[in-house]
Amino acid sequence: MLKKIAIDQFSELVKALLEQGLLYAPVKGTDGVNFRAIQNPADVTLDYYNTVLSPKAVFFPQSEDLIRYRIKKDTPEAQPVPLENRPAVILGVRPCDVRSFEIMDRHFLGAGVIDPYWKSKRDSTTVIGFAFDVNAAADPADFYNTFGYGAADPEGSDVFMIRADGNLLLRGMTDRGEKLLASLGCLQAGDARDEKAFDETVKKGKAVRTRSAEINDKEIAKKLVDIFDNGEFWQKVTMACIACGACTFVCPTCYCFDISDETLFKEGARKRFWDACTFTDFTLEASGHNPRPRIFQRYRQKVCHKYSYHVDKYGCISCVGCGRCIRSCPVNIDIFGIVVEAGKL
Amino acid sequence: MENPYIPMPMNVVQITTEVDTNDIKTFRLTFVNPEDEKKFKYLPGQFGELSIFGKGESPIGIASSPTDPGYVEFTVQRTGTLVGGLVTTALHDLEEGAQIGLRGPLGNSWPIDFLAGKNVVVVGGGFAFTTLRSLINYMIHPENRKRFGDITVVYGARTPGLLLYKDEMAAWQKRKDLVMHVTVDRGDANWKGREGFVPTVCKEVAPSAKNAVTVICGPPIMIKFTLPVFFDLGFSRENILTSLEMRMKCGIGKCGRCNVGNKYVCKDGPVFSLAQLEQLPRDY
Amino acid sequence: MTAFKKIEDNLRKEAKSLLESGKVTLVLAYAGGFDEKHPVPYVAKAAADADRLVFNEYCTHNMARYLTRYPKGTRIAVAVKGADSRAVVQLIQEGKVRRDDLVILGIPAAGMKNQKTGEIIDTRTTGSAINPVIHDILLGDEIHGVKAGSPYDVLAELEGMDKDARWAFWKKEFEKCIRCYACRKACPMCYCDPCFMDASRPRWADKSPTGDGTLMYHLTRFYHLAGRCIDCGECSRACPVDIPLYLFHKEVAKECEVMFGQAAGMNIEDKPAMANYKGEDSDQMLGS
Amino acid sequence: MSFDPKILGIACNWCTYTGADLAGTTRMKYPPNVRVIRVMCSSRINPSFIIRGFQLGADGVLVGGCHPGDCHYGTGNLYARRKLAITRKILDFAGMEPGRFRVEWISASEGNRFAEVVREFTEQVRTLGPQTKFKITKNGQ
Repeated sequence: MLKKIAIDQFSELVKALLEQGLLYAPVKGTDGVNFRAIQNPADVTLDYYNTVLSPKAVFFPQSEDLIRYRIKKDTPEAQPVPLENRPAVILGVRPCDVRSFEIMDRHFLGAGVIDPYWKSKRDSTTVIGFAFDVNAAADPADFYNTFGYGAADPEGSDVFMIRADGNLLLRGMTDRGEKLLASLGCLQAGDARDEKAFDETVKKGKAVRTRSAEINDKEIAKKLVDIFDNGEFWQKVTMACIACGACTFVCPTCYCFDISDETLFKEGARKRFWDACTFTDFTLEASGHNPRPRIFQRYRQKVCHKYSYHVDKYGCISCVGCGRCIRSCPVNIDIFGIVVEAGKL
Repeated sequence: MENPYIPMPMNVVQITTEVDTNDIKTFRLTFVNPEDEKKFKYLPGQFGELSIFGKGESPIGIASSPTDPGYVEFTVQRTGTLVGGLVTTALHDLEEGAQIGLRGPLGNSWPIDFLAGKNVVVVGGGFAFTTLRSLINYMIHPENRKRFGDITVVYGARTPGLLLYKDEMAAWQKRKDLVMHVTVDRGDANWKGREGFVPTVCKEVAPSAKNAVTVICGPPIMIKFTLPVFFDLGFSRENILTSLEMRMKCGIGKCGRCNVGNKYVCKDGPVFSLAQLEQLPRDY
Repeated sequence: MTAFKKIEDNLRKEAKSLLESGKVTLVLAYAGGFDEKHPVPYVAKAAADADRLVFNEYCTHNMARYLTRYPKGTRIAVAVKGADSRAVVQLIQEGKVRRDDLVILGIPAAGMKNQKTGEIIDTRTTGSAINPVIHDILLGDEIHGVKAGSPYDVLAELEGMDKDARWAFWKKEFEKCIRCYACRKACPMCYCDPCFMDASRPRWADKSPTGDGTLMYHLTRFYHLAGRCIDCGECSRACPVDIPLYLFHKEVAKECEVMFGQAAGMNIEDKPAMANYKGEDSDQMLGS
Repeated sequence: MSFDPKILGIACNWCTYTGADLAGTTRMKYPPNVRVIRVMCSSRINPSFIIRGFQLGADGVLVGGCHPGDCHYGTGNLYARRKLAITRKILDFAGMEPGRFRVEWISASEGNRFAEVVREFTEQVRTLGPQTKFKITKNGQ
């Protein structure tokens, strides 16, 4: 089903979506454009290249309470926090980021253990993808072409949205997406011309070129293990790294987290929150022993985890080429360049 | 849906101080809810996440054997650095009768089916003996004993006061179906047993590699010097098993912390054969 | 305006000769990244590496940040702009690096640009020192006659607010914080291991990105940088969510200068202001 | 109901704490709003203590030390003066009311002075009302 709405009517669409439940959409703030839970329809913007932080936070918030407790003299009182499963919509996810959800699914729902927090939010959320501007050049940091994604690939979204001639065209890609579109009264049905415009945009999206390289999953996975002991290479490519967590926190496919109890007086919560393999204390054991004391070892872990271990374990590279880590890196480390260089060794 | 992050409530029914430095204690826990007990099926070598609200969780190997039903035991060392040790310290401050949380059983176990029918050489050093104790108690249980061949145990600690499970050890030494070699690096006035490092003792004992598996747990330095002894004795890399230690949080292969190579120590381990370990990156 | 090309040529030349002669074993400077706007901090270890060095208006990184990585006695040449050179001085004051180990390659730089926005950042951050305050070799001509203004001019707006508005401002800014710690890691003066935020006994602040822990982290960090912040602006530039931390650091630096009569990193003979006291200190500084 | 402020007092062992003791033993009257924590020297005070105090709900923080020149350890309070001065500026720039933080030098013999400072400061904080800026109001919710 293809539907459309004039861009100047966009806030009507936002209002209609808000009536359905929670809505996460891009909002411009002093921190750039980021996904936020929307209260006021006027806050939503369509004027962005890509968000600074990835949309993973919708399903995997930076900090999430697992259990709330009250400490008492003898037995503690503890209450698991109910899972969030209100119907929600996330609007404006770029094609490469849409793919990140599938990659994260393999981890959070795979390997024999289902993560209930990820699952409940993922199951209750409809994803509305949004094509990049196919008439503009890609950001120099991006490299999503490497993984075969185009700037306007609709696959993976429940509904895919593109901008064409003063209109927003929305096509349902899944049953869930179709259902959502059918329920939005503010939309008009698209005609044959709109169908053509949609398909042409998707095609044009293929022509938007980002940086790209031939990276074969299996080959790079093996290669990285082979050069694991090449300390000279890893030290050379990571010498600028300052071991902050910016790259992992903005990454749509980084899922490492920490669990910690945070108490105020007698009440508190067991929380899980993002952690970064680049932090000094990521692997620091209580005994004081740290198996990865050096920065190059931790950055190597990051690269190998994404491009090698993830391939072995889940059958795909855990990177979508969105370029966020490169844009946000304080010292401009280019993971794409590192992987390409590693592949040539 | 089962939520793997929620701990079961457990009663602390017995706390035993194991060593004369008072920093290792064994906690015996019983289940508050009978249905939890029914679900808690474990094998030696697995671990659990002990949880104290307000402090956090800590992954600890199960020291008791499933052949002793009704309770689970954990032997915990109090650690103390600037950045860690919250949970172990809080555990040591507990008194009998307290309630704590437990998640588990987690991880793989000592490969019981693989060990069955073989001679088993158990080598332990210091505090790392806990899951080995579980394994020994499992194997020498009357129902299981005939499944295994000869059992040889080499256990060492720095001083006599640092040996764990002293009463049990004394009972084992009297048994005919188990050969015990207990050694200390340096004895004291009352020590009548063996003195010497674990690798040296292994060399002296020289267990046959024929149809035999060795299970080694201990500090890295001990493992480093013990492995060559077993290579010399003719043990293959597949027949040398050990248990890895790594910082863990979730214990179910989700949080990404204990990732070594393409394995998560918490889920794919902690037990690995030397052959498997050699497939993994050497320095993490 | 700075002649960037000339500096780059000089940087390569000097780096090559220093490495060739064995005067230093490392040269800390910049190399090209995936495009011109993204140069990467780089350690040249051999004369051949010198050809990779670059210098342009996007080389904003403070190379003094890398000095504390190397053991004392390592002979290092470090390329520093105005504020960066103050960081070197401050590190020498604090005994973290030794003057004798260093060859300081000074770069007088005006017209440095923010890589995200392209705007010139001099007046916001490096305005207090365009020319290096210390150098062994100068890679370009010193810049004089540029009306720099006070480095504290940018504070006027915040200082003019009433305290409630200021609190509202900072509260909103800190809410953006994702606790990636890029600010402390980019900072040349943040070399503590472990940082107070990583300690669990005592745990000074919650590690999850709640407002309370973030407030504690930033306020304490502002305090830890008191009398030490050399106004390079790296914390704010490193921040993925653009929290203007430099404003707070500037305010603290300004107060230190007013109260203790000493700016950070200007003279290697100085003692760090917070590890010192003077006879003329008065209770006036405590207000009432 | 009138507002009863909670005030965190941090006092050095040798002067202010002894001064507070003196105020107590000589039965001087002063408001009971200050909860005093004893430290060995005013220079032991980490500014994070003060921030944490406000976070945990203190309406005011009062720091006491020996008079400059009288430090039991010679120069501790001279360093403390600089530290506390900067702390004050940081609190101020973050938007905290300056009146909620006060540093006083009170010697062991000045029980009278201690009582007076506490009276004054309590009144001052009372007029400022409850401190809500740094206070952690929710946890885990």
